Amino acid sequence: MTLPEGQEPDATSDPGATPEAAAPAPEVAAETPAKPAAERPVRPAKEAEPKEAPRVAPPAGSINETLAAAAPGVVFNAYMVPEMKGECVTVEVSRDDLTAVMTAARDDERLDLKYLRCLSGVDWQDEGLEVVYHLWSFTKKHSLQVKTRVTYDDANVPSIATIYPAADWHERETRDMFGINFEGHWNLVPLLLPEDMTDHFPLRKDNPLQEIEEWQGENLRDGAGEGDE
Amino acid sequence: MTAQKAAPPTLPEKQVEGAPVVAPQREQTGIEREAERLTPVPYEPGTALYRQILPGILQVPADAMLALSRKSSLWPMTFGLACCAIEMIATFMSRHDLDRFGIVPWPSPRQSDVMIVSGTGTKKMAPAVKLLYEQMPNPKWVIAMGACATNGGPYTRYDRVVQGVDKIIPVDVYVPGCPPRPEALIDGMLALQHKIMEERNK
Amino acid sequence: MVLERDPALEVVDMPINMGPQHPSTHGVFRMVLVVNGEKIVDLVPHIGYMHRGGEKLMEAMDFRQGIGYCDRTEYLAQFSAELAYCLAVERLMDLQVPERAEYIRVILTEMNRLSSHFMFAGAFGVDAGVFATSFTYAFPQREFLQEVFEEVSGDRLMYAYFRVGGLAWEVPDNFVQRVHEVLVHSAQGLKDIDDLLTKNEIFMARCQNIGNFSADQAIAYGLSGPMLRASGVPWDLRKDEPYSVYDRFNFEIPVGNYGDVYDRYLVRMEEMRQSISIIEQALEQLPPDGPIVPEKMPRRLRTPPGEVYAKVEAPRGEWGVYLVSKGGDKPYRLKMRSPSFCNLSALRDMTIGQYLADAVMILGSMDIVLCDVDR
Amino acid sequence: MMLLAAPSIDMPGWLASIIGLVAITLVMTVGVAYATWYERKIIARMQLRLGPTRVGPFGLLQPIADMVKLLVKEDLRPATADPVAFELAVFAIFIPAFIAFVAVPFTSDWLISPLPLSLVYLLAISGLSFIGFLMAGWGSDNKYALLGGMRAAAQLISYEIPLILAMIGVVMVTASADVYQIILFQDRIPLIALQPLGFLIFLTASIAEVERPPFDIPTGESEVAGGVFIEFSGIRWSMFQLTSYVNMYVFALLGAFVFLGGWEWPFGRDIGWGYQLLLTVVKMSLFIFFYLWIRASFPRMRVDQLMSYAWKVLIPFALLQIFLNGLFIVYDAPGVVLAAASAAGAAALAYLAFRSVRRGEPRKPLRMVPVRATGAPARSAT
Repeated sequence: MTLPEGQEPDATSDPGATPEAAAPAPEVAAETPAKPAAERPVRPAKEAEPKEAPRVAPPAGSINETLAAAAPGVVFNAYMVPEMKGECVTVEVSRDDLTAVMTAARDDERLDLKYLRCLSGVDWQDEGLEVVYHLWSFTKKHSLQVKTRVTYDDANVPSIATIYPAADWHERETRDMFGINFEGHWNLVPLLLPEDMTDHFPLRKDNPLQEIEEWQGENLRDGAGEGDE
Repeated sequence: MTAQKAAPPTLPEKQVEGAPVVAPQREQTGIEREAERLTPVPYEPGTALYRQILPGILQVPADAMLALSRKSSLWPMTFGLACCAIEMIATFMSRHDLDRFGIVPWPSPRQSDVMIVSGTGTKKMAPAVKLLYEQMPNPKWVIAMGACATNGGPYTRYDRVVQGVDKIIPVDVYVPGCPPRPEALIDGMLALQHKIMEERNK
Repeated sequence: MVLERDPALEVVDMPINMGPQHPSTHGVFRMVLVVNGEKIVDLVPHIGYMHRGGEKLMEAMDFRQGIGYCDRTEYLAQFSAELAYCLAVERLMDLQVPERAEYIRVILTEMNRLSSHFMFAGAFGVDAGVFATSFTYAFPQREFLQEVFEEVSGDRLMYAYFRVGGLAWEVPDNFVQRVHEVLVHSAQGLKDIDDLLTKNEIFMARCQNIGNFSADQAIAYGLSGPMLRASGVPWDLRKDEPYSVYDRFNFEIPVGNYGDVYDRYLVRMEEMRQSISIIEQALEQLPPDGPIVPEKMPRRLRTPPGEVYAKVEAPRGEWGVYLVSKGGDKPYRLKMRSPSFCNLSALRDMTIGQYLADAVMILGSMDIVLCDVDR
Repeated sequence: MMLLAAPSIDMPGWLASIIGLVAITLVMTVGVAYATWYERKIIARMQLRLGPTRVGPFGLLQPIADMVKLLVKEDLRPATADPVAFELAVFAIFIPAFIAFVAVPFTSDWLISPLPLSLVYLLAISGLSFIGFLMAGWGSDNKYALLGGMRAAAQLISYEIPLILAMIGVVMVTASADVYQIILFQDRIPLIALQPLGFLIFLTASIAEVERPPFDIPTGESEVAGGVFIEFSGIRWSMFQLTSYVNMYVFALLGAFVFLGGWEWPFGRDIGWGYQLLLTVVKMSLFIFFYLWIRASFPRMRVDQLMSYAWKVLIPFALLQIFLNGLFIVYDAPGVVLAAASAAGAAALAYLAFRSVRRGEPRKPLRMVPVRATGAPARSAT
């Protein structure tokens, strides 16, 4: 509605079409990238899709071996997901070992993972709640992904905000959104939600989206908005 | 790119102030506590002093003059909520320059005439929006800028979002768009000026 | 006689609530400052006034619809947010983006960095107390840039132009010429803002030696982008973990020495010059024609199960997308690691001990986007 | 209209003064309203905008519209405010600003009341307004207002001192504390030539006294969101605004009279009151334009920098000016010597002024880390 003169939103190419057909055909107005195209989808059929991400063991000499040396006595399960393009080794630890792993990751010279990149909560429904930590080392240029999983009923994870100050707000946010209690956090009041709301976890899968109300404006007068203009 | 106009909402019929407060049996959940904070602000137009003291014959020119000056000097509050705030700032800046119409932003609600709700109203923000609206002196107007302020827009299905700012405060002009272009906001301002002139004798 | 201290004359610390509606909180950020006179004793940030659940809504939408929420979340650097999201989905689907699309993505992202930093310069000048002049100098340049974005994508602010696998449609015919024109304007606007602010003595006095943050602190707090570089860490994802075609350009990364507010300002100004240089190189190398979507583009976007963390160097820092998919056409969980959120979490430690007016400057130097903080 | 002090009209002096003050109040109200228009237009041009254009031709009716709207706006008082302080604050600022005009000689004939110490009177009256700021800041029961009021009091009192010291230098040279006599003194050469250092100090301190940027920390929008005015609405707030502009007029007039020669220089006294008034207005407008120019282009100073600037830079230099003037008087040196010495001092001030704001050694420039292209050669596509 508001395009300047001489500018049409017409696509000269369409993501679904083959390039030779698309290049000189400006009449195709591409509203969606998924237009019906001559080509068949290369993706296999739905039932053939795997349910689980394929996991492979990390190659020898990966960071998980360093971690095992740096944090002795910690049992963890290391794997890689091929989609991560080999850049990130994932380590699954139990929550009891989390503090030890994080301390080792930060303080050990061989790991030197000083930078907490991201902290996410994931709601795996039947399989409980998961916290994912992305760590990065500026000096060694390697990364590590640490996961820990808890159940709904016992959603307690030790806080790492004293180890990584960056985790402070991330943990508060994750507590807001998923109800994961980070034990030992100094100030675990709701961050994104109102401060007295501690019993509502919007990003859990069992929290539905709200319905769209038909009539906007509770005290709108009859016939308003239908007048002149 | 037209701005729809809505009449000022009428007063809600039932008054909640007089009702006896029943002590809750159990502890309220956060959602329930929040719902109490989300009661709408009623529309209460003030009565000007000159209407009571001026003789009737003089009220017509007085109305006209006052409406002319009010519409010529609409001062919005600088109140950027979300993405629409960028377009609102763009409207005040060089290329579009709302100052041409005498519209200059002021930092405090006490000196403002118009509240441009430029963005999504969330339930955490709603009490603040209501407070700011109540802090503005009469006569005051509200422009709901953008889809989010009008009905929640793309975020309407998330349960932390108020589905339209008119759920909590009375809105005079709705400016559609996500976000509205600066031209649309100027059009909304002109629609508000039109409305002020039309309702000058109310 | 015993001298008694009158309790009414005790000096007490005064809490001041700043926000959510305050001209210098850049949106609906709220901070409760405890001041002793003009000195800040404590600061408690409150965010979440703009928490509107983009992550939750994106779980209910398919991959293509999510792009719009990326725009609306990071509304000053929309192309960066879109790029991170598209990179994540592309890596899950193992798509190879055509070369021309990559170059156009780089050009638009860098132009978006220009427009975002122009916004920063304008807002920062106003925080410093210039009566909107920095804004009015910066906004015409933003308008020029937005015109190009609009010609390309059809909208002034919410572009939704990057798609998984490539671009939504071909750029206009005169795209290269238009970008060249706009770059001339941007260079001029950069000079204007330099003249207005950079060497202004009062501005320097206001900015220098406040909000200092050392490199170790910056890393510990997870800062990224210009905040991290101003603290002396030469870290730029475009250099260190190149994505798209960023490994094909020569440019320089400005790194600050002091980690104060003025360094952050200078780093951003210098980044804009580097962005102009990158855009010019990209325009030179841009293939004149070619596909903008992969040849084997599936009709429906369905990903295999898996997880991926994609990141780009957005104007405010590392914009990351942690995408978990269980298969199908919707993300199972999508976490946006927004740079503003992590940068803002360091506000308290930066501010304590400074003056009240400095808190405004420090907050302005973070260049936060509130929708990005609250998501 | 204001030929009231002329001896040809026979009426008691107090009546003439009252009538003159009322007339000046009315004229200044309109004048101030148009100062806002002037400000909006000038700043808009500096900001690549147009300013008001729609309300009347060239937006000329804009100030009228603003005034009428503000007059009928609801006048709110916060429930927790101190009623006495809140209600009376505006008068404590408003009245001193206007009674300053008693001693302002607009032309050689237009003077409400000839005071032998009118310069002292003007400075004393203009120093009263901080009481109003304190009352407003305290009475509003708002922390921003309180901060703004405290800042205003500290700033006004601090900058009063260099302002008065600069004026003492003028009084030493002209041997009179009457503005009228000071204007008469400048029939050959304006005092800005003899006292450039004093002029600079006056200019800086007057910006601080009228709380214009870069010294607008009591009302700084980005910090205290309007400062003392934050809780005021409607007519009360418009009176505050009016007063701040009237203060600007007063100091602009003072500067025009004391340093730029008023209506005397360069054409002498005999050009008629019309031209004299024109000359006064032009010189005053130069000052006002300068204030607006500064406003559009300078950031705000911080409160400690503001204070240290007054106490560590301006006051010593003002004392230096007084010292130079004393030498000039004692040794009866020619005016050129005084002018040269003062100019050297002014240059030193101009250099030191900003440098003193910023402490520390020169900064190292940014470190640039080059990134070289390592990727595939370009144009490998297709």
